[in-house]
Amino acid sequence: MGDGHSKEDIKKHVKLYIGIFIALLVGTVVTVLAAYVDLGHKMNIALALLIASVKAFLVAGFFMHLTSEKKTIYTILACTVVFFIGLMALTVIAHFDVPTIAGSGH
Amino acid sequence: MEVPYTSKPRPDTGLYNAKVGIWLFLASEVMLFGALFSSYILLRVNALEGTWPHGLLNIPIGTFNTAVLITSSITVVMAWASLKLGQFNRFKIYQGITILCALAFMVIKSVEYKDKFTHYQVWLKDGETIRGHIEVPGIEGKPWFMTHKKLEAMEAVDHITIHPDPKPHVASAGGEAPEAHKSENHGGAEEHAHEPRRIEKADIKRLSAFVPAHSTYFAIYFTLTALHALHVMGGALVMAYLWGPGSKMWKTDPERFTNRIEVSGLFWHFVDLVWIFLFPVLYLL
Amino acid sequence: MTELVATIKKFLFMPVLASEHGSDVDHFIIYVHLLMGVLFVGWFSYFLYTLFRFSAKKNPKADHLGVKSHASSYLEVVVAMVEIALLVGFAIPLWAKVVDEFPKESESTVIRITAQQFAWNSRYPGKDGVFGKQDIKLVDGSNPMGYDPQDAAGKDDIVPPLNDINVPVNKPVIIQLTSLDVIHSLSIHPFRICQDAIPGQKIPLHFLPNKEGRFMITCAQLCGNSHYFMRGYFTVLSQEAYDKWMGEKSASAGAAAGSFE
Amino acid sequence: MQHTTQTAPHETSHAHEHHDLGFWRTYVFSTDHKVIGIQYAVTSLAFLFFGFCLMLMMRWQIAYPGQQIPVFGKLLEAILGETAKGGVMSPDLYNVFGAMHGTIMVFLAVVPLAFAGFGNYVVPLQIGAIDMTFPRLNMASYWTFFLGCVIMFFSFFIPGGAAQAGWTSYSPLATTIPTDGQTYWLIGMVLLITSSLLGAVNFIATIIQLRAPGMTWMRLPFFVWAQFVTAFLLLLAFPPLEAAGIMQLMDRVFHTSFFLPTGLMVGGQVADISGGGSPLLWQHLFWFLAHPEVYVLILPAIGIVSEIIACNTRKTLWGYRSLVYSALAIGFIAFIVWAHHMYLTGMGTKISAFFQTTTMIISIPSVIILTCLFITLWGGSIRFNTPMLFALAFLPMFGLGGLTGLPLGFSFADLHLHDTYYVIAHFHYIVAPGTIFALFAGVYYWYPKATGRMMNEFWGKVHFWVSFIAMNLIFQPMFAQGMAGMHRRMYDGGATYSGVLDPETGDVVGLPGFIISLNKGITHAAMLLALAQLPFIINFFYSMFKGKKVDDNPWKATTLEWQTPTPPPHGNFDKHIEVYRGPYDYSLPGAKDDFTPQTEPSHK
Ligand code: HEA
Ligand code: HEA
Ligand code: CUA
Ligand SMILES: [Cu+2]
Repeated sequence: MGDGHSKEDIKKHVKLYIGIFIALLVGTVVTVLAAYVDLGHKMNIALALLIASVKAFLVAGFFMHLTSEKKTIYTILACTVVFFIGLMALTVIAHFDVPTIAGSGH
Repeated sequence: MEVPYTSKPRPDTGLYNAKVGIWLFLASEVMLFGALFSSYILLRVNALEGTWPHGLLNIPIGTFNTAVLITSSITVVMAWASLKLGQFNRFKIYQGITILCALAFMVIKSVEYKDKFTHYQVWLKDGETIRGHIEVPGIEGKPWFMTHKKLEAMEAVDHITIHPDPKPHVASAGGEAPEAHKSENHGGAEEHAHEPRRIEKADIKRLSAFVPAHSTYFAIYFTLTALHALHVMGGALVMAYLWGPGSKMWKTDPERFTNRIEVSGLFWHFVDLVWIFLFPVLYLL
Repeated sequence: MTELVATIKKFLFMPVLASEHGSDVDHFIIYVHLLMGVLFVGWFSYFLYTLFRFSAKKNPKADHLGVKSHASSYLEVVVAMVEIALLVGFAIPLWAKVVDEFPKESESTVIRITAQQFAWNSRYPGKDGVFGKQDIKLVDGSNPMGYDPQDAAGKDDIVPPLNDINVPVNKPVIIQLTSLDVIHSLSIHPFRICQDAIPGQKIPLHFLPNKEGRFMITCAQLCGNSHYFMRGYFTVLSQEAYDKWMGEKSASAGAAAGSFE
Repeated sequence: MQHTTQTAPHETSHAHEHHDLGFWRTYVFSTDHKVIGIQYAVTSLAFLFFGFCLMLMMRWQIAYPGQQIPVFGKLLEAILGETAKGGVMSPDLYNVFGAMHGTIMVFLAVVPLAFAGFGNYVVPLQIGAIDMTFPRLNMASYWTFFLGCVIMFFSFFIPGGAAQAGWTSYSPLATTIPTDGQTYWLIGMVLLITSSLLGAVNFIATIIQLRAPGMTWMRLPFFVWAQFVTAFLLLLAFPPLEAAGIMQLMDRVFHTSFFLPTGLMVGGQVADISGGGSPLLWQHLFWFLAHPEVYVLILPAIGIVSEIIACNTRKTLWGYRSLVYSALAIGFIAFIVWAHHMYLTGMGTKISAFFQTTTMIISIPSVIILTCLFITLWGGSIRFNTPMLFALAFLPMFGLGGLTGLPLGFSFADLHLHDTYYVIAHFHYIVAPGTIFALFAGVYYWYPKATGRMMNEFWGKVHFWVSFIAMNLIFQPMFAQGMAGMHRRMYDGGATYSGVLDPETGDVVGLPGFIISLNKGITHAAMLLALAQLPFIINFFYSMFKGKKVDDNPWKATTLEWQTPTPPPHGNFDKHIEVYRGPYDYSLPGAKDDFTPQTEPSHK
């Protein structure tokens, strides 16, 4: 398997990179604009995070070549992501799951 | 004796050493920033009502800085691509731009920081809070890092003057309006928001600049952005080295040099990636 | 079985038992220890036997592979099953009972306990059964818990001296636990309860004291240089004795509730 | 070896190179993994000893509260002044020593010895590599660690002394103590963490990239696997603590409130802070590291023990694959059990059910590992030399410590056992007669490789037997103390909570006197343990010069580290290394010796 790094490939990539650059700039402007539109507090947050995730995907996927990396790297990153989500989710869930006296609203 | 696979990839893994190294390092960085993001979430859901400030950062500047970082991100891949194509001079230009972008980012960030250090919030004993620039008698210009404790210690001073801020415009802030505008007992305050106000020292409960101690929001803002800025500086130093003295390696071992540029680029993209999340989370939400 | 458990408890020096769920705790601990004991004794005898049987002297030539059967896998499965049984059958439901199934407040002795370096404050709601209002804004050096001195419900609240908490026997107790400064932990072994007292959080816990007596409160979380000295007493009285004590305290209520030593 | 390509000229060339480097580059600022390994090992052994000394003084105070510490009391007063007035430990000093005993033992002694020390020395040799992938990073890792050690050590002598909020450094206590010890602790930790991260990156990259030809994953010695998993634990679990450390540092230095709630009182006054923080956040981030950390303490030890057991039973490890998968499983699950340290912080049913379940699940791979090692003994031809004695003792000791983790793993049982001496006994059984014994075993086992000389067997056995007895005399009674409800971190060893007479009824309230009196016996056993270390320390230094000289493979072992000259030169191997078989081909039927090195081709 060629790892897509021959001169021809690189020239093709360069075009892609420029496309992504523009997409990222647009994404930035859209996030900012979206913040000035009132969609409801929760929706605003969701939208901003969605755009950020798309941008992150573009950077990681193409600038960092993650769409075509080796298995070793995928394995390492998959573990990392799982543990990161575990840390975040469990901490937050633990924060909300606390003993309460039923009915008395403490 | 040379360690093998510094420039050519190892056949069975398909990777050269530094690439494994940098991805491992980035994995740990994900956990580092991940933990801080988790803390952000927890502090935010934990915040008592009305204590999580909104719209206190300068959005246009933040947007511009985002654009600067994104630009540096494209130039950094272009620098690598140029080397792959054997165009050393174009590499020099792209890499140079990247470093300039990093500098620009730092300069803008410092200006933003400076702004915050001279911007104040005053909590009055009657529950009202006001934000703005303050004047303290006997101090020239905008005071830096003034705190309630310091003010108490200044015996000659019995009052301060505050120039309140206009209302912030970010929509997501709508959910919890800043308290200054909520308190009913100062009905007229909104219209006269811009007029300077005299505040007696005895009425002040707490006073803080927009510094980490101001609130958990600013605490996490400064921690995250300062840590990020350290990464920017570190990355810029490495790239400057590879641009200058380090680039000699191009003549002796071009493949290894290209790898170094790729690896430093991966780090730089990660720094960019962190900012992509920091910007909306801190500035907009 | 109960007799066996009682003997084991003596052997293990477990403290007296004075609460209802406490006997579940003890039984549970002992069952787990029985499992551990069986595993330990089994493996340890095997271990000693192999050391003796397969020493280089007795067995000069080793067998490359050794054991060929996979019988040990069954053992591992059994251990796992027993653990699952303990978990699903006992640990989780029993814990749920402790943290979820609170008795009715009206039928319980409700106490607010606030830890501070290095003492235990307590507060009873008084005759009306309602605690005074608390407001974080009122907190200051002279009113560390932020009770509203104006609030009528708070006027009859009872604040006994530090480190001296009394409850009637056989009536559920609900404690609302918090701390003023650092993290402490309210541990009363005869009741088999232990709960961290965390500043900024009010955590409820409940139990049913079923034995009269005077028991010791231990602070179970390092809280500073006098942590070792942060003892208090938790006394379970007969209903009459408790009412009498309560009466004495109520008489001086109004004065005590607003101010703190 | 008939098959290898001879590279003798090469040999001489790097021997030459070696000379050019001069003293400093060869022994101090060296990038050679073996030198760095030894630097780590020696530094951490010194701290192991230091951590033990702190504990000996604490044990005195526990057994004889308020009495002058014999011999060292006056010295302590001379060095530390007020906090050790009259040679008696003050409560503050007790807390300092306690916090620093935990910190030093975990972060400055066992991890650097087990992971960085043995790992650096042995892993590249065992996989047939000439060095680590990033030798200069390796050096940076050691010197960052060293700086961290210096700061930790120095903090004892600043006004107010070192950190005193326990090794767990719970906020708000850690944040609000007015002396600077905690700040030093945090800075020290940030350095230590950075060092571990650099080390972890290096280990993983080395194991992935630099295995010799033929060294497939399933031919790696189990020790290498153990180190591989350990490195991942360090890599991914440490950063959250680094983040937490930075936040606590912010709280202390810039007066933020990450871990401080609204309305907090400090010294009877409302704290002048913004509030809004969460004390539990610190605990989550701390335990997110600290639980994986305990497997960092145990996995390398299991790795060492496995090597020694395979070699000294003269047979292959039973269930090599299960061992590998179990280690991987432990590594994975270790990240999602952390809150079993926080059951009593106010935890609801669902989340506690989750953490109890994962805690039980993670005990299964430990059971599998121990089972495999036990079964390996069957059919062996066991040589009882000193390393083997320590390795064998490790098994039941770890078993005992692990088993007593089970009741703690159930929140319902934890109601009675939390923060008592039962917990202390639980984990010390794992780390002291467990890990430390494994480390001793490793020292005795690899010493001839590093020095070319054996340590004395007789004194080794004396060291073993006395230590073994003393360890059990120390930690066994603690189970009883814990069951009786005696709590840890008590300056007076629990005396305040014991034998108080009820003024009305005359009943005794609190702990029975017998439980308290055990403290004395434990302390005496700890002194015996200290004495037992003398033969070791003397043996260690004496044998360097006077020990029996040995050849390259004194234990007749199969793994690659025994295929090098002794001590291994810079660059490790004097011949081309190619691997043809698994790591433990002992007593192969039909082979001429009872061991067949990994470099031996399989066709006869
Ligand atoms: C290396 C260190 C290490 C290891 C490996 C473990 C392993 C385990 N630990 Fe431990 N633990 C600590 C170090 C360690 N722990 C420390 C330092 C603390 C205290 C921290 C502090 O508060 O300061 C602690 C505290 C601690 C607690 C919190 C207690 C409390 O504060 O209230 C809990 C609760 O769940 C727990 C559980 C477990 C469990 C279930 C395991 C399991 O992984 C164990 C699995 C092992 C087995 C099940 C053994 C199986 C063996 C056999 C079947 C064979 C038997 C054969 C013979 C005996 C011959 N530990
Ligand atoms: C890896 C971790 C580790 C290790 C190995 C130990 C080892 C020991 N520990 Fe430690 N301990 C902790 C980690 C550890 N401890 C932690 C985390 C705590 C909790 C702290 C807190 O509350 O915050 C604790 C707390 C703790 C307490 C409770 C204190 C209290 O709560 O007040 C006690 C009480 O007896 C104790 C005792 C001992 C003893 C007797 C040893 C002995 O086993 C020590 C044996 C040591 C040796 C035998 C040294 C041998 C070294 C040499 C001989 C050097 C040779 C040198 C050269 C050759 C160069 N420890
Ligand atoms: Cu309060 Cu310990
Ligand atoms: Cu744990």
